[in-house]
Amino acid sequence: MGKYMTALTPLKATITRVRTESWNVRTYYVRLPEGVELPKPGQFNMLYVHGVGEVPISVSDLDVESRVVAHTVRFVGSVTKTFELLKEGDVIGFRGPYGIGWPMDVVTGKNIVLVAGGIGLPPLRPVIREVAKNRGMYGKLIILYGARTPEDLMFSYEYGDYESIPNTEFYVTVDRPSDGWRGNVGVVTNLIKHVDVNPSDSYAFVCGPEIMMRFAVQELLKKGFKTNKIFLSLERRMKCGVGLCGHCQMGPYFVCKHGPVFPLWFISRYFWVDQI
Amino acid sequence: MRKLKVAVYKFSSCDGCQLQFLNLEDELLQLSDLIEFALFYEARRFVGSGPYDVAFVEGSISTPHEVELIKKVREESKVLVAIGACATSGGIQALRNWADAEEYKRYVYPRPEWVEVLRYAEPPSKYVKVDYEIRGCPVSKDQLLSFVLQLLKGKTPPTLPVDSVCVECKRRGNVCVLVAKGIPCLGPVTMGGCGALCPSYGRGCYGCYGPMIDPKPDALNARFKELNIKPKEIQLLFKQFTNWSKEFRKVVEEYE
Amino acid sequence: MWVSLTGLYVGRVDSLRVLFDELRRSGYFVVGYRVVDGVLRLGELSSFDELAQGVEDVQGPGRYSLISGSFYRHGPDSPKKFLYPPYLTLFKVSSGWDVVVPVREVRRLAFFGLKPCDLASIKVLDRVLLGVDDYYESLRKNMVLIVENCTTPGNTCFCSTMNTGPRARDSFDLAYTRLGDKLVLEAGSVLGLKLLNVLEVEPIDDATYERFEATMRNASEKARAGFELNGLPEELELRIESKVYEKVTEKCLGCANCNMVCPTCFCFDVLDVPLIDGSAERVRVWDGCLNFTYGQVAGGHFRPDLWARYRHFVLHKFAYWVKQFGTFGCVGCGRCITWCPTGIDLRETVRSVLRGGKSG
Amino acid sequence: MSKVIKVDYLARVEGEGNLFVELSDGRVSRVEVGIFEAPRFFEAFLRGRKYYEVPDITARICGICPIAYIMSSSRALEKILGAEVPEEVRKLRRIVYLGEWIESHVLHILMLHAPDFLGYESVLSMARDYPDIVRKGMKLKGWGNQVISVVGGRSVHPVSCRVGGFHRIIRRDELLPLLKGLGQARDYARELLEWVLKLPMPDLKRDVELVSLRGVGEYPILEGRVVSNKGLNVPEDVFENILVVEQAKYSTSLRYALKDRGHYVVGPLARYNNNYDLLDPEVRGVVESYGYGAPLHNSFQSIIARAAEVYHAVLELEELISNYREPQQPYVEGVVRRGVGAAITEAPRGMLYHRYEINERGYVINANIIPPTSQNLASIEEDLLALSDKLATLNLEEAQWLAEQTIRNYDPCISCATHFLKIRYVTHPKP
Ligand SMILES: Cc1cc2nc3c(=O)[nH]c(=O)nc-3n(C[C@H](O)[C@H](O)[C@H](O)COP(=O)(O)OP(=O)(O)OC[C@H]3O[C@@H](n4cnc5c(N)ncnc54)[C@H](O)[C@@H]3O)c2cc1C
Ligand code: SF4
Ligand code: SF4
Ligand code: SF4
Repeated sequence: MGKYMTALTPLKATITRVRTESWNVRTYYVRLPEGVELPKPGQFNMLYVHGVGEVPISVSDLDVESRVVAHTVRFVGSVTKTFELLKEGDVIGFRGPYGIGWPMDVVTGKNIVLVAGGIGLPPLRPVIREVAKNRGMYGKLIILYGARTPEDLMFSYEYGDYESIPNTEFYVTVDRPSDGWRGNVGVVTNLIKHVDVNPSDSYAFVCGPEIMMRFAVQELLKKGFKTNKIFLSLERRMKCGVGLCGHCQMGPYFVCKHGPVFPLWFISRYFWVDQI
Repeated sequence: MRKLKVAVYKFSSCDGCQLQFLNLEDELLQLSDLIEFALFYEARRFVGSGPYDVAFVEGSISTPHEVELIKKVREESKVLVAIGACATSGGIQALRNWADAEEYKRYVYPRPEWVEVLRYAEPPSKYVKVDYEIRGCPVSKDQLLSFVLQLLKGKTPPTLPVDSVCVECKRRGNVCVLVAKGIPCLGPVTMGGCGALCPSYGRGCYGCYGPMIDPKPDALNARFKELNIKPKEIQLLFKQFTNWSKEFRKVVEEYE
Repeated sequence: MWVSLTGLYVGRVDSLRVLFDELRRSGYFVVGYRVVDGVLRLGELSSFDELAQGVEDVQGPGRYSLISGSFYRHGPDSPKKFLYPPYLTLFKVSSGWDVVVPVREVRRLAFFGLKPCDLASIKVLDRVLLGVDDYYESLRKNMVLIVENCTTPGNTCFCSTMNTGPRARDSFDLAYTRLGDKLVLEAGSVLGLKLLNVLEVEPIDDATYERFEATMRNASEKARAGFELNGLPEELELRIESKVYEKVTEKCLGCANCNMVCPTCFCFDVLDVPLIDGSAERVRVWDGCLNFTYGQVAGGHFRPDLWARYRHFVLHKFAYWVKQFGTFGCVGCGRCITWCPTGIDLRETVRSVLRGGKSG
Repeated sequence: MSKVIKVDYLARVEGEGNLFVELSDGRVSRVEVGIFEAPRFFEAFLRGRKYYEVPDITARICGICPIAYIMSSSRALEKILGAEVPEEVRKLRRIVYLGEWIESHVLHILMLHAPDFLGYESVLSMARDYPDIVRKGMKLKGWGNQVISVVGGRSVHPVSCRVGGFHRIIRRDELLPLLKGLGQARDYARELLEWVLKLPMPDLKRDVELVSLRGVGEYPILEGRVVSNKGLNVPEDVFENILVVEQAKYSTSLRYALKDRGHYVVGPLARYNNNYDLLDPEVRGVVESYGYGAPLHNSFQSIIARAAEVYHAVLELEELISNYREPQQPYVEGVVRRGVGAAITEAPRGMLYHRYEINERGYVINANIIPPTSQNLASIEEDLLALSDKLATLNLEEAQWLAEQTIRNYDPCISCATHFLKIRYVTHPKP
């Protein structure tokens, strides 16, 4: 078997646990097949469902000892909806890890502002974990998270943990509140204005729908963040994950291999162009 | 695994699409282990009562009786799948929509007053919610099978080709009949799925899968004019098995 | 970088037959142009007589026909058809999860009479696929390239602009040029030397060289697109918001024929095929950026408008590709112009965009 | 005392119809084979179409025998254009047509008809007890479909045929691979015939006029004179003139009869009886070894005629495919001119008549299509009348089944029949 076929042929991986996160989101814990390297925060894997299809899913957690990786999947389309049928013990196809993740080495000693919209939180969760684990290595951590409704919020069982990380602020907001919601209402980008950080020694990591990222970036720029201090995780259609199928191109960049995490300056020529 | 309970219904049509189930000679018996044809008049005397997991519906709705029936089918079925050109666009019957229905009755029937039909023959989606469409006149049996197998795997929506016939034509290694022979072809605006049959057999596509996703029939129409194809012939080309689809209708109307 | 091991030699046109037979004798599957149903098709030839002769292709935007003549360029097929097949099963997986990659037959292909633009397209594909696509690589390693230089480029050709023709300069095993009943030859590899050794050739003489030069110069004049490569990626990107794309796509059908005939378009889609016995296959198929689904994602679309998809095609070929692979993605073969059902002319698009102001 | 046999949905027929039989005092007093298939107005919208579109459009009358529609209409139009197709093209037409016979007949024999003889509600349940013959029959049917697909692109509404021949030359190397499956098809066709010959046959003898084409030197498919077991012998062009359309008091359906001769039957039984001598001797040998021969008079025995035709078709295909020569031209053009043309070909279900009138620019101005099922309708009802003694003795369930089976003898294709039949709506069955 040659390299290419190796690259496009999945390895078998067993689901060790399934956790329900919201009405349409679940987390699938998968033991890494042998020989597969440990993913870094911001990287993703290609998960294949037998006879159904393959989708790129970010790593939302990682247990180094047991080599179990979490993938938090929202059921939106034909492949992801079949995830709903998967249970503990089921086999899926696995390829990865792919892409360039969050620049953790660049942000040591700096403040980090995480801006997450909707399903954008899972790819940022490993960053939170990393900061919590090696708290001394980073400055202030600010987490801004927005979802459509309170029912769409993910990982609410661990918000307490986020808040208890020293030197950390955590804000949640929803676009549309439901009965009993006491928190913030409005889009997540509104929160950026109120954040108290010095942009010159801070970095922002943004992940969410492309529209939300545009607004977030505008706010961050207004706030004084420079384009080399804003990092975005992009999302495009993907069929291979290794820069061959072409679908994920954003201008000249293959999101799968040049990204998915990009510094803003690097993509800014294309980022604002309509339907690029 | 519980068998999928399936009903196959026919409305105004030629039977060709439901026949494709029976044309699955190599798979039919295995398939009947996976799904139960609870209602399939063409194949069985036995009729299992609803509700059904999936109803496959062939044909257009062209009589008041059929309107009642399609509503009942909708109520009884969790998933309703329109199969074929008739059930997705009105099909060949819709040709009568362009004319005076009363005159048609008089032409064909000695006792036209006994014939009760609706003014328009239209797809079921005109009357009820249709969950999925499988195109073609007729549907391809491979697509039908693949659709069912995908459903069984829980894949919703099951994937079917939606891009142009041209893509399949080129993948198949055909020479473009429009460019090389000047034969008018609807391939560039027609949804793939057939494997570009017509061009493979040396003729232009007659659009039996109906408009593709985001089609540009106006641009093709303009090209046909440039190539000096007679207006009437352009019209007839768009006015075939999927004449009542919104996008093709627009071109036909231009020449009415 | 020009690579010629021998410089120019002269032989006779009928030695092409000898060359063909020699390739067959050495166990190559010889692929060349033959006339099928009034069109030049690239296919396997079992004898030299099957090779197209006495015809000329007349190409124009959205038009193609064959007439009798003495020189032809190409048809809709390109080497891509062989090296990067339209359908390729990636793997099969049984109901019990055994994943099997099909064994693929690797044939020793000899492309005979390929034109310089198509040679260039292989060089482009090399940049994209060598080192990643092992099937491509194994075919490529076992392949012979006999190139015929273009003495008369066609109406949709613009290889001189793209620097890919009408004379091949490197990466061939053997290149030849027809000059009446004379044949001008040069070898670009050791294998080419061996092949040349089978033919009876002499070093080129003054007169023949003059004729050769004049012919190639004329040919080169004919195959210009009306723009220059220098600074092209930058100039185009600066006009990324040009309205020309919208204007041009009024005629565009979004049928993706251009992608399919382009010898360098490599994008693929993957089909998941479940089978009745519970197993499944994953099949790689050609895809293209003009297809609507290309930029579609669950709950959204990156290029819902056709002009944006067309713009991506143009910019990928002339700007992005350079950044991605260090070469242009277009080789100037003109296929996308000829085989576009409405005859949209890529050259004209590029010229119009360049003519427009930088603010769009 | 009266009893009513009512079948709201006739199953295992192509298209949708219903049946109403009323018995009073042990006699059948009323029989109606109704059709609630919607009217489809083909003849009406054919007007104003270009002549070359007609085969593709009329194919859509019936998904089960599209080739028949394509061939009848093409031939009728070729007469007007003066286009005489060369022998190679005619042979190729025979090839696809025989493919359709196999596909349609095996479908009917195994999936629609045989379950009746053995008391199964469908082939799916029959397959549990008769897995072998069902499997083989499916393969055979599949081979027939493959023949159509190779020539036509697909088996339902093939795309390659046109007025004057085919859109492109079908190459010999495309056809030859069919021979790979031929040995198996031959064995299975023979086994199917033998299996059918062993089926228990309900008794139903009626003296009816059986009308079909008569072949010249070959079993009739594409052309021939119209003949019957009672001495009818006319050319196809005048067939329509000797027909009368009648309307029975108790039924609103149109039915056809022969002028001064009465009701008649078309279909495999008629074809078989009128052309028994033209069947492959091998086929006759098998039939005769089971004590059958010709003529057959029991309409239940139409299943034998069908199986015999299937075996014949496979044998003839072997010869036609092996000896196939590519035509010089895929089709002949003819001259577009004003005129009228009529033609009959033998659809699997029987004679299919088409007549067209076109104007000088090639547009259709009149069309008339007489499909086989409509010609048989009167006879179907008469068969039911003839069975009345038997029906009266059976319980309702059994009577219903027998009555349905009697209808299925004719392999009625209601989709074909509807476009001229009076539509009679019955109250739809409540679930
Ligand atoms: C780098 C990356 C990381 C991602 N991480 C996550 C994650 O952690 N959790 C999560 O729920 N989702 C994630 N997504 C999005 C997820 O991949 C899509 O929701 C998913 O592919 C949709 O597939 P589908 O078959 O359900 O939808 P359909 O719309 O039916 O899509 C059909 C096919 O199109 C492609 N496709 C469609 N939408 C997308 C998309 N948004 N991105 C890429 N390919 C797409 C896929 O190949 C898919 O198989 C990520 C996407 C990318 C690119
Ligand atoms: S090419 Fe067009 S008309 Fe022909 S079968 Fe395909 S979709 Fe139908
Ligand atoms: S873009 Fe057009 S001209 Fe350029 S290589 Fe592709 S097909 Fe040829
Ligand atoms: S992106 Fe478009 S132009 Fe580029 S290789 Fe893919 S299909 Fe071709």
